[in-house]
Amino acid sequence: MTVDISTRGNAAVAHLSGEVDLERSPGVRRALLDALGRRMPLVVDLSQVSYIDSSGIASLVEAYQTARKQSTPFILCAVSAAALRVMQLARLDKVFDIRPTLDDALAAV
Amino acid sequence: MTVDISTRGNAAVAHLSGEVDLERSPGVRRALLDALGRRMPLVVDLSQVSYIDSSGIASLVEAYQTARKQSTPFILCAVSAAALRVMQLARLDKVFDIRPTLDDALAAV
Amino acid sequence: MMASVLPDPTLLAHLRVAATPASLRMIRRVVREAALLAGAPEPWADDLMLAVDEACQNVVRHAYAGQPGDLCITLSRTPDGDGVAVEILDFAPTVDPSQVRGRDLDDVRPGGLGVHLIEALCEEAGFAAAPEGAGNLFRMVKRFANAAPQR
Amino acid sequence: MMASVLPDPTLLAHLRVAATPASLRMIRRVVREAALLAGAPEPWADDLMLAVDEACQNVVRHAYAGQPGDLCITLSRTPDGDGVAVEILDFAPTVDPSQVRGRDLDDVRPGGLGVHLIEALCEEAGFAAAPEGAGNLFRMVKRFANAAPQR
Ligand SMILES: Nc1ncnc2c1ncn2[C@@H]1O[C@H](COP(=O)(O)OP(=O)(O)O)[C@@H](O)[C@H]1O
Ligand SMILES: Nc1ncnc2c1ncn2[C@@H]1O[C@H](COP(=O)(O)OP(=O)(O)O)[C@@H](O)[C@H]1O
Repeated sequence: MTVDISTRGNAAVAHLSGEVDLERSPGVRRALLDALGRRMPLVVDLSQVSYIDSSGIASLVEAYQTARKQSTPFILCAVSAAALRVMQLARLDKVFDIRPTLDDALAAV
Repeated sequence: MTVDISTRGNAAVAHLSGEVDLERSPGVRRALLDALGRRMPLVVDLSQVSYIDSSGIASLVEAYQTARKQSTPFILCAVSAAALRVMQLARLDKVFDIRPTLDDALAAV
Repeated sequence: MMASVLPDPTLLAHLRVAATPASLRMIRRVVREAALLAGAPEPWADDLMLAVDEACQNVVRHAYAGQPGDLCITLSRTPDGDGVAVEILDFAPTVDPSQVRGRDLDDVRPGGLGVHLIEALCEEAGFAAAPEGAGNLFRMVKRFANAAPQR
Repeated sequence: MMASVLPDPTLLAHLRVAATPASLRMIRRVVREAALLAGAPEPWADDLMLAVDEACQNVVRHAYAGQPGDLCITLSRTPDGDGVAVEILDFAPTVDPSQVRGRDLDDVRPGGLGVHLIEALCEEAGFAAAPEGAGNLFRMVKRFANAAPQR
């Protein structure tokens, strides 16, 4: 499965894993926007992301903007080295709300 | 490192890992024959072998024959699915002394 | 018995695949292994892999824009052995290079990052003259010596 | 703007690399991804990967016998879509197919297993006419339907 979504307290948690590339990012985008449709805070766990490209990052940016528009908390956590590298190159590491661990993210929503 | 060799009791244990292919099998062959030169029983742990080709199998066959000639026990253990598949296709699963775990192999030397 | 054709000693790999999203996984595997063959450390290989993925997905999404077509990638050692050169060839309609521009990074919105990533990760990147009968040729060079500038 | 060259819809991947032991990793990655692209389950892809690795290392060790040269692999869907066809082309001196034989499996000794593995894992395998200017063309077909015979 592309994205595994679970509920933790009042937040939804999306676990992305493997290679989030042009083939898989439309599924990731859809899953994140669907989760935000429930108007619950959304935490995205990126610990298992071995690769992400600009299309995967674009899905995160779109979810981030949708969350802002509807004032839903949107937090990234446990960002893998591969994912952090791309966010830094795109200067998005200062835009997203990024927490070190899932527990930190859940405490912040 | 290609092959990690350690000593357990009176036996040498060779841990092979990753892809044992035409590029790496000469190093594996050398390490196994060197270990047999010490005339200690040799256990080869294949649990971490993700891939092995006919050249890797040939290194094991050569070590097996060298061990027989000098009457040194030579036991394979914890054979990964990838390695077992190739041994079965080559009908060597009935030739080698294969034990399920490292402890089983050590108990047998 | 025939005479052996002299191989190009700088060639790391030449790959031809359909220009589809599903081909990108294979492309990444080849780029990564080619970089390692050239002696690159893993993080360097990962960076080149990302840059080439971005350039190839632009061919899929923009140059072919959903039309079927092939994509050829040639990876070679640079003549000085100080890096890897990548040529990405397509058979799509000719692209106007002046239209190939990333978005302003401070204007946060989805998309428009591929060109930035390519330029941040490679010392050279741009279109070159495509051979007769082909579409577009995009050329990238990434060198080992100095870390790529973080633009 | 130019006319788009019609791509071959059966092509999964075409790869050209130097015929060296260090190239086999990349070859395996490409074969595995091509099989998965064709819809193969992972164990099937792993089996094809092993068979093609064996055929390619025979090119490196026997056909070129240490001489430098390139190796081209073309992976395609079979016309019926029931498997994957692999063509391995080299530019080495012509090989006598009657000399390409595995050892008796009951005569246990190092080597002589590659041909057995190829034949156990593929429904078809053998030399075909190489194009003018090339050396040898080895062709393999592995089908999805029935498990390969365990010879
Ligand atoms: N290979 C290409 N062929 C045609 N147009 C391209 C190509 N690469 C990039 N472009 C153009 O440059 C723009 C920026 O590309 P990029 O930074 O990769 O972001 P994105 O693809 O997300 O828009 C694209 O929107 C497209 O208009
Ligand atoms: N591509 C090839 N070119 C020339 N000779 C080959 C080729 N493939 C196989 N052979 C011959 O067939 C023999 C058996 O091959 P194989 O079963 O792969 O075992 P091995 O390579 O270990 O000897 C080889 O020893 C070699 O003489």
